[in-house]
Amino acid sequence: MQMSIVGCVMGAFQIISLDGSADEEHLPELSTSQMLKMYRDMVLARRLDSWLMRLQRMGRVAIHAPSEGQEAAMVGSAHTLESEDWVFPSYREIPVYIARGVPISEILNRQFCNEEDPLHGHDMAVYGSRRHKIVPAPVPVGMQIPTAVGFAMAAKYRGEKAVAITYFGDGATSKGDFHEALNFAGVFKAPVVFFCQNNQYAISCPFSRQTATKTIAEKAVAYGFEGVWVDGNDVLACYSATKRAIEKARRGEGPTLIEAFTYRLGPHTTADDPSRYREHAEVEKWRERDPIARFKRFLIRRGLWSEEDDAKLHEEIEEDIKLEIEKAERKRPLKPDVIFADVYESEPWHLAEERDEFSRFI
Amino acid sequence: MQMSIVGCVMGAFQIISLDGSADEEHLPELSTSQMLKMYRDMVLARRLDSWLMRLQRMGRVAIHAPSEGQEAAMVGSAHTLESEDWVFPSYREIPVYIARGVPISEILNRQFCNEEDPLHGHDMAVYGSRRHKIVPAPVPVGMQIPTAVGFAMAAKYRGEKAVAITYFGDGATSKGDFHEALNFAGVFKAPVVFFCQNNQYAISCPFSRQTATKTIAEKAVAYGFEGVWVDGNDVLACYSATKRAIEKARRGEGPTLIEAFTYRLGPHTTADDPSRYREHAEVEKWRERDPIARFKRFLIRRGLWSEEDDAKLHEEIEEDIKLEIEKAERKRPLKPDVIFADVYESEPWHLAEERDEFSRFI
Amino acid sequence: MAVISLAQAINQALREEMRRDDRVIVMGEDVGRRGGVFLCTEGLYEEFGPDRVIDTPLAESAIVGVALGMAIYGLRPVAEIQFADFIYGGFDQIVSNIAKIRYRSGGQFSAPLVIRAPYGGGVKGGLHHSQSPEAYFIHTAGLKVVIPSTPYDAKGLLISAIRDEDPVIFFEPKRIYRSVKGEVPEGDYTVPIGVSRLVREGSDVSLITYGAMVYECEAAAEKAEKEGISVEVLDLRSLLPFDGEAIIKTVRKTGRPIIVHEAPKICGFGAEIAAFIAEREILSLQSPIIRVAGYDTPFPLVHEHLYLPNERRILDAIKRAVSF
Amino acid sequence: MAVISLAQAINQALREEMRRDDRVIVMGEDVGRRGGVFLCTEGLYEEFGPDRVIDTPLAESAIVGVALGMAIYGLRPVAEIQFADFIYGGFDQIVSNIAKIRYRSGGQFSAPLVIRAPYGGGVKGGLHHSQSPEAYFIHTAGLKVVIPSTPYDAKGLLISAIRDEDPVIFFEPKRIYRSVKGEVPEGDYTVPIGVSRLVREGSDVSLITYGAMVYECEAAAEKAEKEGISVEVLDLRSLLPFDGEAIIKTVRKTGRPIIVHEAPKICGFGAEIAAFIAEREILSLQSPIIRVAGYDTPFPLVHEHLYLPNERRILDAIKRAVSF
Ligand SMILES: Cc1ncc(C[n+]2csc(CCOP(=O)(O)OP(=O)(O)O)c2C)c(N)n1
Ligand SMILES: Cc1ncc(C[n+]2csc(CCOP(=O)(O)OP(=O)(O)O)c2C)c(N)n1
Ligand SMILES: [Mg+2]
Ligand SMILES: [Mg+2]
Repeated sequence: MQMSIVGCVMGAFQIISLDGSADEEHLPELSTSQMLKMYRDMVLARRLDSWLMRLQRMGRVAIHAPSEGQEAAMVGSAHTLESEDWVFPSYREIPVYIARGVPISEILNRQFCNEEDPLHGHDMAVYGSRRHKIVPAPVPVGMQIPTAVGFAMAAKYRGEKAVAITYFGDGATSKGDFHEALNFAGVFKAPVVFFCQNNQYAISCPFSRQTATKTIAEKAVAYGFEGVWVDGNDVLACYSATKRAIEKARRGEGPTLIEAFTYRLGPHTTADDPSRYREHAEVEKWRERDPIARFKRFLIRRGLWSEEDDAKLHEEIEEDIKLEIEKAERKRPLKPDVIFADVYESEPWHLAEERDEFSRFI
Repeated sequence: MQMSIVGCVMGAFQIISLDGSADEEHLPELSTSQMLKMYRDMVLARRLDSWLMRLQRMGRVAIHAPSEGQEAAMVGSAHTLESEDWVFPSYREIPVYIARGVPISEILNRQFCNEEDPLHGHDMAVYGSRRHKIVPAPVPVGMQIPTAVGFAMAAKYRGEKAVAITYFGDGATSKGDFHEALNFAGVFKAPVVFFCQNNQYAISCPFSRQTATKTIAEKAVAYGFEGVWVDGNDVLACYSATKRAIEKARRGEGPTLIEAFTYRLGPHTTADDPSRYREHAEVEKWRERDPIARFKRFLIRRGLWSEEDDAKLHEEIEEDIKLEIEKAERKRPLKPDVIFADVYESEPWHLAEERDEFSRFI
Repeated sequence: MAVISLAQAINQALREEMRRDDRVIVMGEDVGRRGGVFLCTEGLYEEFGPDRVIDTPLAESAIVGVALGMAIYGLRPVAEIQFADFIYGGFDQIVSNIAKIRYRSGGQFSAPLVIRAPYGGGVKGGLHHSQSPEAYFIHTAGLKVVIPSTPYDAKGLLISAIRDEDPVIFFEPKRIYRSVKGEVPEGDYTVPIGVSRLVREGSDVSLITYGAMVYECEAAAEKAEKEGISVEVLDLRSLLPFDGEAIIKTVRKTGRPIIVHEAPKICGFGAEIAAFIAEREILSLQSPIIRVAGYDTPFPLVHEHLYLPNERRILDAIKRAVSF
Repeated sequence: MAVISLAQAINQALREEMRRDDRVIVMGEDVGRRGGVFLCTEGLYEEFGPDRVIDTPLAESAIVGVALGMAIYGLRPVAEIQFADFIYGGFDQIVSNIAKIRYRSGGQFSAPLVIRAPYGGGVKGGLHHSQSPEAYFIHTAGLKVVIPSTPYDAKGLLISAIRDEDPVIFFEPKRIYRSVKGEVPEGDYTVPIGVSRLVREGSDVSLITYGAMVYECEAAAEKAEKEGISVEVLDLRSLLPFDGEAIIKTVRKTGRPIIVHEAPKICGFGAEIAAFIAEREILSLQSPIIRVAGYDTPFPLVHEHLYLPNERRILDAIKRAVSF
C-alpha cells in the first residue's frame, strides 16, 4: 500500500472511485455483512443528522453540529475498532457513535437533554459513554488530543492491548495542544491513532488559511512517525488506512496521523450560515463526491445491494428514528438541581449550602 | 548550497572543519575585519560568561544562564542582522547582545541590578533594549516566538524591510507556542527567522527524549516552509545559513527555521548540577568541538590571526571586563519603590495607595 | 441619534477607529468574511481588506501572542477571542507576557492592545460558551478589564480601550448583544476606563454589578421599589481598575451593599468588592455584604436561567439586607 | 520520629504511595534522573524506573492533559509543574478539561490526579519563579487546592491528594522547602483536605493564612504578644474547599480577622475570605477585615523581601486592628 507520506504529497489513498469501481488489489478483507453494516451506519447517521437539523430549526433540540458528507471518514475508521479500544471524539462524531454501537435512543436522550441524558444536561453537542468507551469531547478545539495520548500511554504501561483513537478537524491542527500531544506520542510511542477529518473549513476559515502545508498528513514528519493521506469520502480507504494504523499501534509500533480529506456539506453548526463564506458551486461539486452515494454504487456494482434494498433501508431507518424521537421527547426533563451534580465525588459544604439556597428559588 | 531539508536529514551544513580547514566554495563574503570582529565577540562573550559564573558563585550577581559552547551559533547568526532588524531572544543570548553592539557595561548593570539596570531589576537572567532593538525574553520557554511573528507581520503590513529573528532552544520546540507561531508565520509569510539552538539538553532532558525526530530542522515541513540544519559550532556556517534566511525574509519570501546543532558545555544555569544527568566524557567530547578554538584555527591557518594576537586580545578583554564589573558594582542599587514602576503607563489609584502604604515600611 | 444594538455599537467603534487610525487592525477566528460569529466585525473586511481584518488560524495563544508582537511594533491590534471560554488557550501569553511586558522591560516596551471576547450565559451555550472569566484577569496586575452593559458605553469604552497604552481585556455580554438597544452618537467620543455609571439612585440598598446583570438588577430594583425599598444600582463598567470612590459613596449612602455577577462566587470579582468594602467602610454597614453570583459549579446547559442570578434571587437578597 | 524537611516529606509521600499503589506514577520536566529541580522526586527514578517516573518533553499543556488521560484510564498520575509560574501553559487543560471532566461527562469519568508545583517568593526568582497563582484555581469549580506549610502536613496532605477522587492542585511553598523541618512519621497517614490547623491560640486578633506566610504570622504574633496583644494564627492548608467553620470560629472569638498571603491583593484568596466573613459574621467584627498581601504588581526580582508580606507589615495590621 502506498499510503505513507514523508515530506511530500503523492495523492490521497483511494479504493473506490467516484463511479463505484474499485481498486481490487487494495480492497480490505471485509465480509458482505460487514460492508452492509457500514453502509447502514452511514445511512442511519445521515438520516439522524438531517432529523437533528430539522429538530433544531423547530426549536425542539439545542444546537447541532452536522456530519453530512463526512460519514465515510467516521464510519470507515470506527469500524476498525475492537471492543477494548477507546474513542476520544470531537463534537461532530455522531457517525462514530453509531458505528460503535451506540443506540440512537441514547444520542437522542442527549440531544433532548431529558432525564436519561447520559451527560446530565451539562454540555451541548457532545456525547460520551463509559460503556461504549467513548470519552466526551471538551468543546475547546483540540483539547481531547493530549487526553487520548495519556490514555494510550497508560494502556501501554499496563501492558494492555487497547488502542486510543482521537478525532479532530483541520482547524484543531493549528492548536498548541495538537502539537504537544503528537510530540508526546512520538517520544513515548503511544498506541494512539490521530484521525484528522480535514473537511476544509474551520467555521469560515478555509484550509488554505489554516496552514501553509498542502496536507495535514505531512505534519507527522515533525513528530517522527507516519502520516497517511486518505480520501475521506471513500469508506473503504478510510477503513483500510485506519485498520493498518490501529494494528500497528496494537503491535507496539507507535502512533499514526491519518488525514481523511473530506468536505462538510452542511453548515458548521445549526447556528452557522455558510453562504457568508463559500460558494454554492463548491458545495455542489462536493455533493458529487458524496460518500454514501459512492459506496452505494460500489455495493450495487458488486451485486451486494439494490435500489429496492436501499429504499427499504431508508424507510426502516426513518421509522426507527421517528419512533425514537417521540420516545425521547416524551421523557421527563432533567430536574433543576442536576446543575449541582457531578462537580466533585462528594459534595463539599459550600456546594451543599448553595444547593440549599438554590432550592428556595425553584 | 545544500542547506535545505525537506523531510529527511542529509547532515548539518558545515563550512569550517574541526581542524580549521574550510569548504572554500561555501565561504561567505566577509572581510577580514568582519571575521575578526566575530572572533572578538565570541571571545568577549566567553570571558564575560566565565566572569558571570564566578560572580554568581561569589554571591555578587544573581542567577546566570551560561552560553559557553554556543558562541558560534549566536555570534554567527547575529552578525547577519541589519540595524533595522529586531531580536527576540531567550535567556541565554548574551553573545547575541554583544554581537548586536550592546556594551558589556549595560549587561553588567543588568546582572548587578544597579540603578542603571535597563529592566529596573524586574526580572532575572534576561536582557532587552529598545535602542538595540532587542525585546527582553519572557522566562517561560518559547513564549517569545509568537511575539516575533506578530512583530514581523506588522513590519510587513507597514511595508518596512525589517526582519525579526527569534532565538530559542530545543526544549522550546515542544511547546504549543512554537507550533502556533510557526504555523502563523507560514500562513502569513511573515519575515521572520526562527533560530533554534539545539544544545541537546533542556535542563536534564536529552534531545532524544524531547522529540522523536532526528532534527529540529525537519519540523519546518509541518509549516510549509524551509528548515535548515547547520553545524552550530561553526560560526561561518551559522552566519551563511542565517544570512540566507534573513535575505529571503527581507525579499518577502517568508520564514525559515534554522537549527544550529550545538552543545551546552556548562550547566543549565548556575543553579544546575549537570553531573546528575550527563557523563563527563560526553562534555569532553564536545569540548573538542569548541567553536572558538575552531574559528581560531581557521583564522590562524589563513594567516589572519596569531597566538600572540590571541593572547593580547584575551588580556585586553579581561582588563575591560574587570573594569566594567568594578564600575557596575559600585553603582547605587535600585530604590525600593522601583517595584511599583512600569506596571501601567499611568498609575491607577489602587497602586498609588499601595505604594503609599509600602513607603511606611522601608 | 441612531438607536443601535450593543453588537452594532462595537462594530461602529471598530469601524470608526480603524478609519481614524491605520495602526488599528482586527484579528481573530472568523472575523473577516464571516464578520465574526456574532457579526461584531461585519463589513470591516469589505471596507479595510484582509491586511487589517485578519482571519487567523484556530490558535488562541498565537492570536494574542502575535497581537503582542504587533503592539510592540507600534500597531494597535484588537484581537477577538470567539468566546471568552476559549481565552484560556491564550492565558499564558496574556498573563505571563502581555500583562508583564511593560514591567519586564523596565518600561521600554508596552502592549497597547485590546482582547475582545463575548462572555456570559443566557444563550443556551452550555459549559464552554457561557463562562464569565473576568476574575482571572482582574487578579493579574498589568491588565485592565472592562465590561460594558449599554451600546453607548460599549462604543465609548472600546474606543478608550483601543487608545489605552496598556492591554485591555474587553468582555462583551453576548446575551444582550442584540436585545439591548440604545442611542449611540456617530463619531468620536470616549467613556473613560475606571469610572462607573450610576444606573439608578436609591437610599436603602446598593446593587453593585456589571454586564448583563445590570438589567436583572434594574428589574429587581423596580420590584423592590414597589414594596417600598429604595434601591441604587451601580454599573461598574471597569473592573480593573474599578471605581472605588463610587463604591464607597453608595455604601455610605445605603449601608447595604449587594454585589451581583454571573461568574461563580468563590474568588469571583464580588469577593474583591466585598473585601474592599469590609476593609474601608465597616462602620457604614447596616447589613452583611451579600453576593448574588453564579453557583460554584461549571456552567450548565440545562436550567441556566436558574443558575444565573435573576430578579428573584436579587430581590431575595435585597429583602434579606433590609430586614437584617 | 525522623525530623525532615518539607521537600523530603514530599519525597517520602511520593515514594511510599508509589510503593503501596502501582497506579501512582510521577511525571514532569526533570523529575527523573535529575530528581526535580528542587529534588522533590530524588531517588524515585532509581527505585521505580522510567515507566513510573516519567521525564517529559517541555510542554506544560501536554503534561497535565496527558495526566488526565492516564487518570481516565485508571492511573493516579502526579504531574509536576516545575514552577507554579509555568502552570499557565496548562491552564486551558486544567480549567476547561480536568476541572470539568466529571461534570461534562455526567459523572461517567473523573480526574483523580494531582498537579504539584513549587510556588511563592523569597528565593530571588524574579518575575517568573516566584508567583502565587492559587486564586485562579480556587475560582475554578471542580478543582481542589491545597497548600501545606509543615513537613507533617505536606506528607499527609499529598497522600490525601493522591487518593482523592478529584483533581488536586498542590502548591508547595518553595521558600521553606529546606528551611522548615519537622517530625514526620514514616509510613501511612493522611491529613484530610478541607480542614485547617490552629497554629496558635489567641483572643484579640486572628491571622488567617497559609503557606510560607504561616511563619511570618507566627513571628508577628510573638512580637504582638510582647506588646500585650493576643494573636491567634490559623493555617488554612486547604483553600478549596476551605475550612469555613474554623474561620467563623476564630472570627467569633477575636472579632478582628487579618488575612495574610503572598499573592497580589486584588481578587486574591484573601478577598474570598474577607467576603465570606463579611457575609456571615458582620456582627462579630470589632475591626475592619484587613488584608496583608503581595502588592498588585508583577513579582519583582529586586527588593522582594519588601514586596512580600513580612513581620513588620503584619504587626502593623495587628495594631491597626486592635486600635480601631
Ligand atoms: C479553542 C477553541 N476556539 C474556538 C472555538 C470555536 N469553534 C468551534 S468549532 C471551530 C472550528 C473547528 O474547525 P475544525 O477543527 O476544522 O473542525 P470542524 O468544525 O470543521 O469539524 C471553532 C473556531 C472552539 N470551540 N474552541
Ligand atoms: C514554560 C516553561 N517551563 C519550564 C521552564 C523551566 N525551564 C527553564 S529553561 C528549561 C529548559 C529549556 O530548554 P531549551 O529550550 O532546550 O533551552 P536551553 O536552556 O537548552 O537553552 C526549563 C525546563 C520554563 N522556563 N518555562
Ligand atoms: Mg474543519
Ligand atoms: Mg536546550
